[in-house]
Amino acid sequence: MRLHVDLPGLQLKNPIMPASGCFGFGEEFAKLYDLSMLGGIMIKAATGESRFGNGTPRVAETAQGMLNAIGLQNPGVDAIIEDKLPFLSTFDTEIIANVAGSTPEEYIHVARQMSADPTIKALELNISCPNVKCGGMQFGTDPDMAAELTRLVKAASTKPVYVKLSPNVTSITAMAKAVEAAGADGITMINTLVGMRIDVTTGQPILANRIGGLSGPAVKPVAIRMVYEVAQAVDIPIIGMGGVRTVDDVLEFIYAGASAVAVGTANFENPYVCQEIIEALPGRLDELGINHILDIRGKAYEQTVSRA
Amino acid sequence: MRLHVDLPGLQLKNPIMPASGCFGFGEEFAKLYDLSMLGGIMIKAATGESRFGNGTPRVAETAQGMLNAIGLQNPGVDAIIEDKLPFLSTFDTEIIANVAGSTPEEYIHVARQMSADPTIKALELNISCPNVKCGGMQFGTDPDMAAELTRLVKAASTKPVYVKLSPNVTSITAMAKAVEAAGADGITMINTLVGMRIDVTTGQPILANRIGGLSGPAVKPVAIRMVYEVAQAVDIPIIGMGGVRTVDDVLEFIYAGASAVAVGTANFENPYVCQEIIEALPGRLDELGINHILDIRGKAYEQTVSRA
Amino acid sequence: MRQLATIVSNRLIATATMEMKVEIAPQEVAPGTFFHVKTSELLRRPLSVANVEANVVTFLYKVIGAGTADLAARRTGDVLDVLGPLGNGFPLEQTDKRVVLVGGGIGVPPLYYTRRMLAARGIETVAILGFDTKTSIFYEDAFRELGETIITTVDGTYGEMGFVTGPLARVDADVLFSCGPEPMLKAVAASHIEERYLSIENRMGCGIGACFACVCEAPGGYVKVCSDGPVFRAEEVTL
Amino acid sequence: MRQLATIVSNRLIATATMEMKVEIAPQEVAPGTFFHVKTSELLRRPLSVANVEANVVTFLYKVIGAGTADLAARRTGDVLDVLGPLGNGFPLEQTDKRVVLVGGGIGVPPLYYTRRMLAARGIETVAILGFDTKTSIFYEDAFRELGETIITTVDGTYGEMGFVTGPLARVDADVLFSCGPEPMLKAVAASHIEERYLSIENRMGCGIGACFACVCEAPGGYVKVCSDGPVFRAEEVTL
Ligand SMILES: Cc1cc2nc3c(=O)[nH]c(=O)nc-3n(C[C@H](O)[C@H](O)[C@H](O)COP(=O)(O)OP(=O)(O)OC[C@H]3O[C@@H](n4cnc5c(N)ncnc54)[C@H](O)[C@@H]3O)c2cc1C
Ligand SMILES: Cc1cc2nc3c(=O)[nH]c(=O)nc-3n(C[C@H](O)[C@H](O)[C@H](O)COP(=O)(O)OP(=O)(O)OC[C@H]3O[C@@H](n4cnc5c(N)ncnc54)[C@H](O)[C@@H]3O)c2cc1C
Ligand SMILES: Cc1cc2nc3c(=O)[nH]c(=O)nc-3n(C[C@H](O)[C@H](O)[C@H](O)COP(=O)(O)O)c2cc1C
Ligand SMILES: Cc1cc2nc3c(=O)[nH]c(=O)nc-3n(C[C@H](O)[C@H](O)[C@H](O)COP(=O)(O)O)c2cc1C
Ligand code: FES
Ligand code: FES
Repeated sequence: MRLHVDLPGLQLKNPIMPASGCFGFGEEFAKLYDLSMLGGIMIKAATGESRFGNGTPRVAETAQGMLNAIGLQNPGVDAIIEDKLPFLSTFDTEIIANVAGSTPEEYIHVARQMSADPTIKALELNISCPNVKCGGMQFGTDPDMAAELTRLVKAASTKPVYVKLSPNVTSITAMAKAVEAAGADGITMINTLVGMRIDVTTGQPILANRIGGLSGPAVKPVAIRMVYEVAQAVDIPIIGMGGVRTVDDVLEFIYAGASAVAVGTANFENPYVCQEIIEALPGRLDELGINHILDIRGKAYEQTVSRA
Repeated sequence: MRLHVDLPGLQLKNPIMPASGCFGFGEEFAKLYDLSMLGGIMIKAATGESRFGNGTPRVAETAQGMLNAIGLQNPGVDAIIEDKLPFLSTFDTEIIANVAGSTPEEYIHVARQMSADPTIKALELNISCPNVKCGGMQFGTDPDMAAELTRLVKAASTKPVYVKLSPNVTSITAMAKAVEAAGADGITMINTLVGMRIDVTTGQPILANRIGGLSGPAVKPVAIRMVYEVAQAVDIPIIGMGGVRTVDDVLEFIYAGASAVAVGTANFENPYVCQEIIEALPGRLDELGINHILDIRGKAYEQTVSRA
Repeated sequence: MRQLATIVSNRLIATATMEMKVEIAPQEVAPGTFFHVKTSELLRRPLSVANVEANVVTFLYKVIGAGTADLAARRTGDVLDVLGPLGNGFPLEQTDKRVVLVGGGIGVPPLYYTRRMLAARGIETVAILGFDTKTSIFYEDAFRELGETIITTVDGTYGEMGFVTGPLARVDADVLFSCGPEPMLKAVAASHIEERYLSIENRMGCGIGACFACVCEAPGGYVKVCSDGPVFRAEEVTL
Repeated sequence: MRQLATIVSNRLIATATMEMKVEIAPQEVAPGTFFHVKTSELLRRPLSVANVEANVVTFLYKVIGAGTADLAARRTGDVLDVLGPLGNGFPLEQTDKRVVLVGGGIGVPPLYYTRRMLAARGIETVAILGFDTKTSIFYEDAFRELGETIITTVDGTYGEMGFVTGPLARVDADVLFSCGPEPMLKAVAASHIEERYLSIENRMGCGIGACFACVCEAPGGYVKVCSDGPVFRAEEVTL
């Protein structure tokens, strides 16, 4: 019970879940370990219709990070509900649907369909994907547009809505406050930082899409800082992510103010990483003298320690 | 001559210079190699009066990056002019003064003093330092404030003014266009990304200042993307920086649209890094069939290659 | 699926080309599959299975960037984190057919193990191996032991001068197995051989089918190189 | 100043404590100075000189995080990128004075080389070395060979139970050289010994005085640990 976390719509047996887009719909990882051990699963983004996504190369490596420009490839919301959710429903874990689109209407459609499925416990509103021409990022960098979209999706959804914030903004707290005021039940953060790599032998960007989203350990300090700021600015819970690969990374996010943590890129380096973190958590809490994992939530700002 | 780069106020024998704050006033590095080999030197930020800066720890390591919160420690503009510039004037390289402050008046004062010294060939207007309570960042994240400060400093300076942009903004091109319209002669970018690390044994941020600026290889993809965007949005030259440690990193920045490159954090990993890059450049240009280094400037966006 | 493999040997066998042998747990490893190998870098590196003898897997790899440079620095006794075998390899049920193997550069490795497995089934094969230059050639004798082997070099410093497509035009076979750079694959995909199987390379994220990094256009939509491939019938992919 | 040093040996000598010997180019290395050592991580790691014999420098280091863990994995024959010697060490011109050396935990290393150099000048010293527990103790015999050596352990598993300040109160000396954790340095800085020199630790960037990461408050303003120190007179710094 020391790992149990209760969030709107989500009864997490532990605060660890794979991040959207880094775990597909769970099928591949289910061959490696029992998905029922996960706190939850954030499934890959769904759009109204199926999408092929961007050209390849779609990934490029950077120093302790990676750029991706998958471009929301997915079979479309109906196919996901029909083909993917039945399999996911066989596991004892909370499934969170990642909702994307190019227009408010598409977002609303996906949210309505997804939230109607009993397997889905909450929605994650993806207003921050940097890799698609229309939609995504624009909603994610303007507080008013983000709030409006949140309102529309909240109205369409029968399940709690978590809004996923983009770090590519001047004021992350302004974004967070805007979506909170618009009715968001929670915040997930951060999505990827927009970046580029150029191949010096061709002089051209490595990604076919030219720009892509930076993730992995490289971005963790930015993610921690943003969670730390947002946790002090809003009253809704935060699911933190960005560069998590170890149990101590998880604790860092919770100290910063997150109530749960998602793991993205690290699943590529080590497909067993979520399992390993979950197994390592109790021992690490013992070592640090922490009883319940949420006992330390926000302690990085709540408790001020005198310094030399 | 294939490395020579002409910029407003600066005749660079090569496009490599140490970045501000990572090279002090050159004294320590002068013991290691002849500073006359450098294209230029961007000296540490100067404020009106001497400043002690933040408490320690002032640095924290991250995955292929580091956070710093030095807090503009410096002896003040008058002491720099008296004690540091005479030594720097003995080298055959272009000295660029980094101008900081808490108020417009302080910026103007520093700019006036610095630009009056014959050793200084250009100013770098530091509107983007995330580690000081007053000034710095605010000027660097609001286009109108940045433009206004640029105008004031331009009016006070007898030398060209380069404005150093903060990456912590929603639209880097809006910032760049604003300072260009206000009369900036060039842009230097990027300063550090705001980040944080938390010590899980104490639950507190490692830096005494809590937040700090992220630099090093981890941020390079963000820097490259921003240079690529800004180079297409403005007509003034860009000195690019952020994570440069190899000769190929330099070429990446120039392909993205920079005319010269500064090296910061890498000087800590390898204090000879600028010398080594400068020595390696001609051979690498030969290998890649590049005649003059600026032949490739902006080629990442100018030349569009067809892709599968 | 993930395991710690002990390095048995790791040596230079041609220009910038290394042969690494690692000991893995006893298991089936099909020709044409690959392992996703952890290096000093963040993402894993896909490397084809070049051979399997008892529990020892051979990788033949070219030193390209940071990941393969890190591998090249490993020594006997070091332990390597590998994920695999992954993907689907070459079909071996060609019992009464004549098979030609066409490899280019660092696409040659998977064809060696494939040829050995075909030979074990009594299937006769011709191999056409293309390299840049003489010093890049590796495993020539090993291939020759298994049957007719034609070597081409782009600069003519050894074997036939030119590309693999030259000798391929003269070969009479029913089935083609190929691995190599994309231009070569495009050329052999258009060859006269009836049944053509190609092993495709693409930048990967997960290596197991979850991230959609490695997709390749296909007539019906797309395929994932890591989990649907890396070996495809030529008709299944749009190169 | 930067050089590639070949590792001569690297072995565990106490709980999580390693002794590494590296061969450097012939040069003067003063006691109390340090090297800034490149590891797998971005920033270098400062390590004190624990000994010098001919061209071989000894480091004694505790495995704390990723940087020291990487060092611990290096083997004989590997090459280490080191920058140094850096900083200013302990003053050795104490000819007619009695010197007490006070070290705590991983602050003990620089005192060994310092004691050897003092002994070489015929200066008699007393050493007080504090450790957490018996299994953390290292270099006890080496210290005893050079004179009176008092060991304390916090848990009393060896030597005197408690902190170094216990025995220090009983010692009669003119000069104190100390290195160890900050609380210990604060305590010894307040001791009765007249001339007190402290070696200070702080997180570093450049290690050569250029970045202002390592500053320490001082009565006149500040000092830089890396280039003004790491050894200071107690009056020169505000702990
Ligand atoms: C299924 C498969 C099997 C392969 N088998 C072999 C083999 O047996 N021998 C061999 O030498 N090479 C093989 N390759 C290519 C090998 O994976 C790359 O050469 C290697 O990843 C380069 O890594 P690096 O760090 O040295 O280079 P870098 O260029 O620094 O790598 C940067 C990134 O690009 C990726 N990348 C670079 N080149 C390729 C490439 N050609 N294919 C896929 N990703 C690439 C890397 O994996 C990494 O993520 C195979 C590739 C695939 C997809
Ligand atoms: C002048 C000087 C001499 C030193 N001599 C020794 C020695 O002889 N033996 C020894 O075991 N240790 C010594 N230390 C401490 C040693 O530098 C740290 O233990 C080491 O840097 C930890 O690195 P890490 O990667 O294992 O730990 P991490 O905690 O992962 O390191 C993260 C960052 O914090 C820095 N850091 C962590 N602890 C310290 C510390 N105590 N002092 C300074 N920076 C720190 C690291 O350098 C790195 O930048 C010395 C420190 C200084 C300043
Ligand atoms: C290959 C890849 C695909 C992704 N796809 C999605 C997606 O479909 N929807 C989404 O909201 N985020 C997506 N993300 C972002 C991640 O969910 C996560 O926010 C980000 O990668 C930061 O976490 P990490 O550093 O642990 O990867 C994707 C990330 C990667 C690397
Ligand atoms: C320790 C440190 C101190 C810095 N001080 C300054 C400064 O005084 N003024 C300034 O404009 N930038 C300062 N910077 C930012 C650098 O000049 C540079 O913009 C940034 O570090 C990105 O480059 P890099 O990744 O090569 O370090 C500092 C950076 C570091 C790491
Ligand atoms: S590499 Fe992830 S789907 Fe193929
Ligand atoms: S570490 Fe840079 S000044 Fe001391």
